[in-house]
Amino acid sequence: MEPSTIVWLLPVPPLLAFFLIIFLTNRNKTFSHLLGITAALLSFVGSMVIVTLAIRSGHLGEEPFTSVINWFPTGDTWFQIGVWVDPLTVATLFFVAITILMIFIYSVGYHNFGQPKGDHDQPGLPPHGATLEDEHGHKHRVPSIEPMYSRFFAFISLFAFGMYVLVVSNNLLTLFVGWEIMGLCSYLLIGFWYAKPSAKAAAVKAFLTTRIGDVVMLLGLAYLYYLAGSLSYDVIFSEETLHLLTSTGTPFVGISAAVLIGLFLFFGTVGKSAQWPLHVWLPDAMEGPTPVSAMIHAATMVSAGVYLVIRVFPIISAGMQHGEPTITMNVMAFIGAFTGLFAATIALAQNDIKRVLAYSTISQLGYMIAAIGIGAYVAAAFHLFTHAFFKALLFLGSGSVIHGVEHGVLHTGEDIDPQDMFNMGGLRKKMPLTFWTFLIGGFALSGFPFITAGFWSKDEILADAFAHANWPVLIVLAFAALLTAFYTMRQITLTFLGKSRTKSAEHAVESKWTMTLPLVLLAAFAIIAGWPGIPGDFPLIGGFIPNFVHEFVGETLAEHPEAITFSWIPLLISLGVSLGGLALGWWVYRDIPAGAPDPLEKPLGPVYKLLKNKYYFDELYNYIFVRPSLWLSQTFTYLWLDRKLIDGFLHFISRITFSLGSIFRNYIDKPVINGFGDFVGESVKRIGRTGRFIQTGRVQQYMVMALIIAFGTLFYYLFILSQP
Amino acid sequence: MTVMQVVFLVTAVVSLGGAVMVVTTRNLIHAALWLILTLFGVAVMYGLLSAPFFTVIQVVIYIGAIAILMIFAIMLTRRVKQEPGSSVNKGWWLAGLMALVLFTALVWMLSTWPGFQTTLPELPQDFDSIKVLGAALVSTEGYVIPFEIASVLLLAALIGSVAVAWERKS
Amino acid sequence: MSDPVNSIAEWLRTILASWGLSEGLITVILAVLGVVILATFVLVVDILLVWIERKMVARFQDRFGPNRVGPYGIIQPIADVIKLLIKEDIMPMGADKFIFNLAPIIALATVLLLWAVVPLAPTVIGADINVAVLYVVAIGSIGTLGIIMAGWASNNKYALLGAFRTVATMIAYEVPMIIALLIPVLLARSMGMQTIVNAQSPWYIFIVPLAAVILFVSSIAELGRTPFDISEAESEIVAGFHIEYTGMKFGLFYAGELLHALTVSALIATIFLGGWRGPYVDQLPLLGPVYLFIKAFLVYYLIMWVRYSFPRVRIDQMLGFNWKFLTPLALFLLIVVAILDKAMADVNTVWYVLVMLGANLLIVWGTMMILRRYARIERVRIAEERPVARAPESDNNELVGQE
Amino acid sequence: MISLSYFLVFAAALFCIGLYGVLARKNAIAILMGIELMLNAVVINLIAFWRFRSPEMITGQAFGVIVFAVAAAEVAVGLALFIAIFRRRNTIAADEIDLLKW
Repeated sequence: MEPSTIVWLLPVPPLLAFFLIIFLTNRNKTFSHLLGITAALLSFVGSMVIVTLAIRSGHLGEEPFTSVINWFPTGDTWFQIGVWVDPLTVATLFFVAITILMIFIYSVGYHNFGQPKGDHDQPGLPPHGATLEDEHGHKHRVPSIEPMYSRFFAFISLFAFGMYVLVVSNNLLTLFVGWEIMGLCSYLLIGFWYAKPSAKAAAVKAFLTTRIGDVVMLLGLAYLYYLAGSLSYDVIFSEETLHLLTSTGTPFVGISAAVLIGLFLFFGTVGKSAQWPLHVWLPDAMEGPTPVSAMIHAATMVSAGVYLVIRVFPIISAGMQHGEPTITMNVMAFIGAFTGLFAATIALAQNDIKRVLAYSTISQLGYMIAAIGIGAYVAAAFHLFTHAFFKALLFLGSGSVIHGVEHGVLHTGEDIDPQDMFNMGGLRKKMPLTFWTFLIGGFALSGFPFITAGFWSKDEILADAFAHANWPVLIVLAFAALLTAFYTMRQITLTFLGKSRTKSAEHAVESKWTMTLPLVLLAAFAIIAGWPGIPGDFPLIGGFIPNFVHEFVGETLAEHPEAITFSWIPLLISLGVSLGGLALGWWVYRDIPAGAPDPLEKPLGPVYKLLKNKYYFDELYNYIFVRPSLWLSQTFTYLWLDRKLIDGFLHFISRITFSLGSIFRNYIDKPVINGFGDFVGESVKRIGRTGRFIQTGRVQQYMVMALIIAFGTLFYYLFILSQP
Repeated sequence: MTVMQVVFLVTAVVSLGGAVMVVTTRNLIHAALWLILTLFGVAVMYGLLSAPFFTVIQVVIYIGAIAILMIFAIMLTRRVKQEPGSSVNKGWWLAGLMALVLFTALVWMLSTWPGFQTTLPELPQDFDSIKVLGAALVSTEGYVIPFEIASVLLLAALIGSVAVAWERKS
Repeated sequence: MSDPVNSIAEWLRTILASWGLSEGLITVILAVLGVVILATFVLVVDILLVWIERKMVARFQDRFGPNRVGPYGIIQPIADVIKLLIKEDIMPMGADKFIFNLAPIIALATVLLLWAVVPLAPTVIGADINVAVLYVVAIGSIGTLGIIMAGWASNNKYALLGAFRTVATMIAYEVPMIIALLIPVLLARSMGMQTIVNAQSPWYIFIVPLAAVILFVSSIAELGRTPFDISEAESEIVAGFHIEYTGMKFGLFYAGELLHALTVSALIATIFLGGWRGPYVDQLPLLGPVYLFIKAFLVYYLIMWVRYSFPRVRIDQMLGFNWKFLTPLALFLLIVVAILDKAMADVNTVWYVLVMLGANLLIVWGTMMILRRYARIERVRIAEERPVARAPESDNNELVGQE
Repeated sequence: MISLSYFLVFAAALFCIGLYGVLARKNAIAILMGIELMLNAVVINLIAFWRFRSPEMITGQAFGVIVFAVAAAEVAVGLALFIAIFRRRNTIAADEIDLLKW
């Protein structure tokens, strides 16, 4: 089989699984999850085959696996779609396939497969637990199975389909299709527990916010198609097209088409990857089930945004001369770095275990965007790669924690929020596997030196910033990294270390193997995923493994980026910020008694309140956008324009029409037309009443009559008509 | 008068007499037995027309199956041995008139047809009508489609009659 | 002397011709003569059959059987006939006289008519028509008519019930019988009896034994003999359709039944056992009838064996057996044989026979497996607890479901 | 010598007798018998035309076979219907089965 054939087949199993679950197996939970996992496994195996083939092919950058078919005619040419596997795709495919499979397996445990049905669970609400009675008559409450279990697997299958389409497509249009499918799925999944008002609102918010980015991105696509005549990668990234784009002017002074398109596409990323100012939807999206959070916020959807900007890097960097960043890149560097710091500060003051992770995701994505903004293309891809593993790990780990605490809540009957870190503590002993994997993930996120993958990728970004002498970015990112390490340690300390602060935390239990197995596997990846990216000239350990990421992913670009030379300064910075942040985090939060406030609250004062309320961005947006548009629609458009002006006019017309109608009715319709109609009807009725006696219901009489008529007709034709 | 003519005439008289009895006898069982006689006469007619296959299947199907099924049905649907009242309906004279008119018309029209008096042609040498018929019924050049449709019809009738006559236990 | 029957016919033909009779008339006279001779012969054999049957049943039941009249009681049937002839002929009240009298005649006549197509020797056969196999079926259905006439005309509810049962079973068992008959027709590519006999090298029972078994079973059902004699089941409907018949009219039914069994045996012998075929029959055609009757009596013996060994089945079992087992099996066998026959058009005879035989045995084996399964299910079903009828008021639970 | 006219007239007579039976008899089974007579007449015609007009072509016989099949099917369904009607209405007189009227 040709590699490209396999690539074509990659998105198919999840799609099939989606339809099969929806149409056939939705009543049977076992079949549904088997279908979903089988599909994910098939795609996973296919992806690994592709990855192996790609690595062995040696010069994938020049000759990607590609295959093209005609889709729809555009004038006298065809719009072509196809698949495209180059090193960037391979790297993305690798982590996407693994994380998706892990999340599928994890969902089985997370949704309590094998547990009894809930006592009063209903679709649209999270399971409330079931009461079991053992042989001694003791009643105890246990977690109950998700009522919409099959639906969940259908949705995440569709989601996986969208992601695979996005990754393997060879043009921006099918990429956009996959992008939008994921948008839809994220809406459906965030609002999975649709009976919860908060989940419903979060779903709508996520959908609308990302929509803003998508519309702008579509504008960019349209403009690009208008200029280049195609959206296929090999066309739009060719020398001629890039030259054409840079040389075409736009109505905005001093901005070339390339810059405009780049900004438009980047804005799509801002929406999808939750960058400032469109970051508001992502923390709210935590209302969805945890596997969804992991799927959307770690592995797939938000990385899709970064993937897009890495993919269109040739356009973004078009016109770059002598290493001078373009306008687009400057904008990206600014937004990325700003978001990185901004989100990290918010994360400091959050108590919800998942929200902390959400802000950390925003922050890390900002990192990547900033890296691209300074031209560190490979470093961004590398960080994307490692981040996917450890962030998925962290989310799944947090899900496991929540699950454990929920178990405790069910057991004790306490009325507490199982997601609040201040209600936890001391879980290290209760959930050892979760603790160790979470620790590895957290250290990777903080960039714990040398061991974890996060260190290498983050270090590379800092090193790049240093090499490009981009001091503001370097400083901001370094500070953000410090904060990251701090709040990560805060999270770990609050959750796992110290003593249990509630009874529920005391009764927490380790999750099932379906949940912990993905954790262990992902933890392994959170460590080894960094090794292929160790710089070759790193002291002592550099050079054991060739800097694979740099060689391989860098091939994607026409001109290979220069490998930066090793320098001690960024290394020391990253060592300092990570270890410092971790130490500080542990020191501040090492011993919090139950019910105590956050130790940062007093020293920071009003700033803490600002951070806790996320800089009042939700309120700001509410005030600037939501309320005015509500006013516009409710008061202005509905009451004034619609009810008064348009309706008034219409009522006037209707009154005239009505009187005209009654004239017609009384003087034409009733006497003339109705009279005629009644006459016809009455006549038919009278004839029928007279003639119905012919129908006696006796078959033989009918036959005799038919014969008489037949004979008469025959007689007429033979003897009368045929007479000359 | 050849032997064949004698046989024909005897058979014709017996069959037609039987047929008249079929439509006039009040006792339905007797009518059915007369029907069998008539069908037997028709079988002989097929023999005279050198169609032995039809002779035999006339006996198998009409006498062996149809007539016996009818007797069966008569016995199943009979409450008293003799139904009271007339065995014909009120319009019987009109029906008889129709039959007479039809017969006259048919004979008159046939007699004006030039092929009416066709004499018996010799059958070709070594002509095995069963072989030819069998081959024609299943050959794609012949009548395989009508044949198959007839098979499907029989199957449908089988299922249909079972479904119709099924006594549902309430 | 190679062909005595035809030689005698030729001789008579010349004598009659010398009397100045026309050609057609001679043919008719000779045919009538042949019919009379054959019918007389088989009717005499029929009388003998009474003795054979009674002797046999006695042996099966560990008795002596008739042994008073003549040596080994061989004159006993004659005595029986005389008794029947001098018995009072009773006409039941309300009977349909004509039909009542016609029925036994039809019952015996149809059996005799069957002999018209049984080939006695290579050159001796009543009528070698090319639809002989269908003819057998047709005449069989007229026999059904005789029974139904008897049952209806007797004006007796037992007789009518017997007739009903007969009709139901006969129409049903005609289906596997025709299908089983189709298989030799398919192999011989003709429905003519002589052609079928001539085509049998080896005998068809060695090629399609299963078809022979199916024909045998359905023939027993058509005959209405035990285990399929529900049309005259004594314990249920006394004597069935001939309950009202007395004297020689009953005798005709009785004779017809016995002779029918022999006739069917002869037909099975003709179709599956090679008919008149045997050693030296080419040199001495008179051996043909001898071989045929030996084979026919062999089959007849089998029929008797079955009759006196098996208990009677219920009517629903009998019809179920036919529709759910025999007919599908026969159809399946027909399809298999047709396909194999077409596939092995150019294979030599030895292989052809071996493959056909193998296929038959395979089907038998498969059928046995299926039957075993079915029987197991059936045993479980019968063994399981069933509701027990009880008096309406009684709420005594101990009565229910006693193990 | 026997000619085609013999058979045609015979068939016509049989057909008309059957027709009378169909039109005049009260009992539904008797009507069915009339239909059988008519069908038989038709088959006689088919066979006679085959024998006299084109003995080398088998068309007449082939259609005869099909008419037989149709007749068998018709009787099976017809009798089943009559039995079903009899169960429900306790009669199979054709002029009493007249619910389908004004």
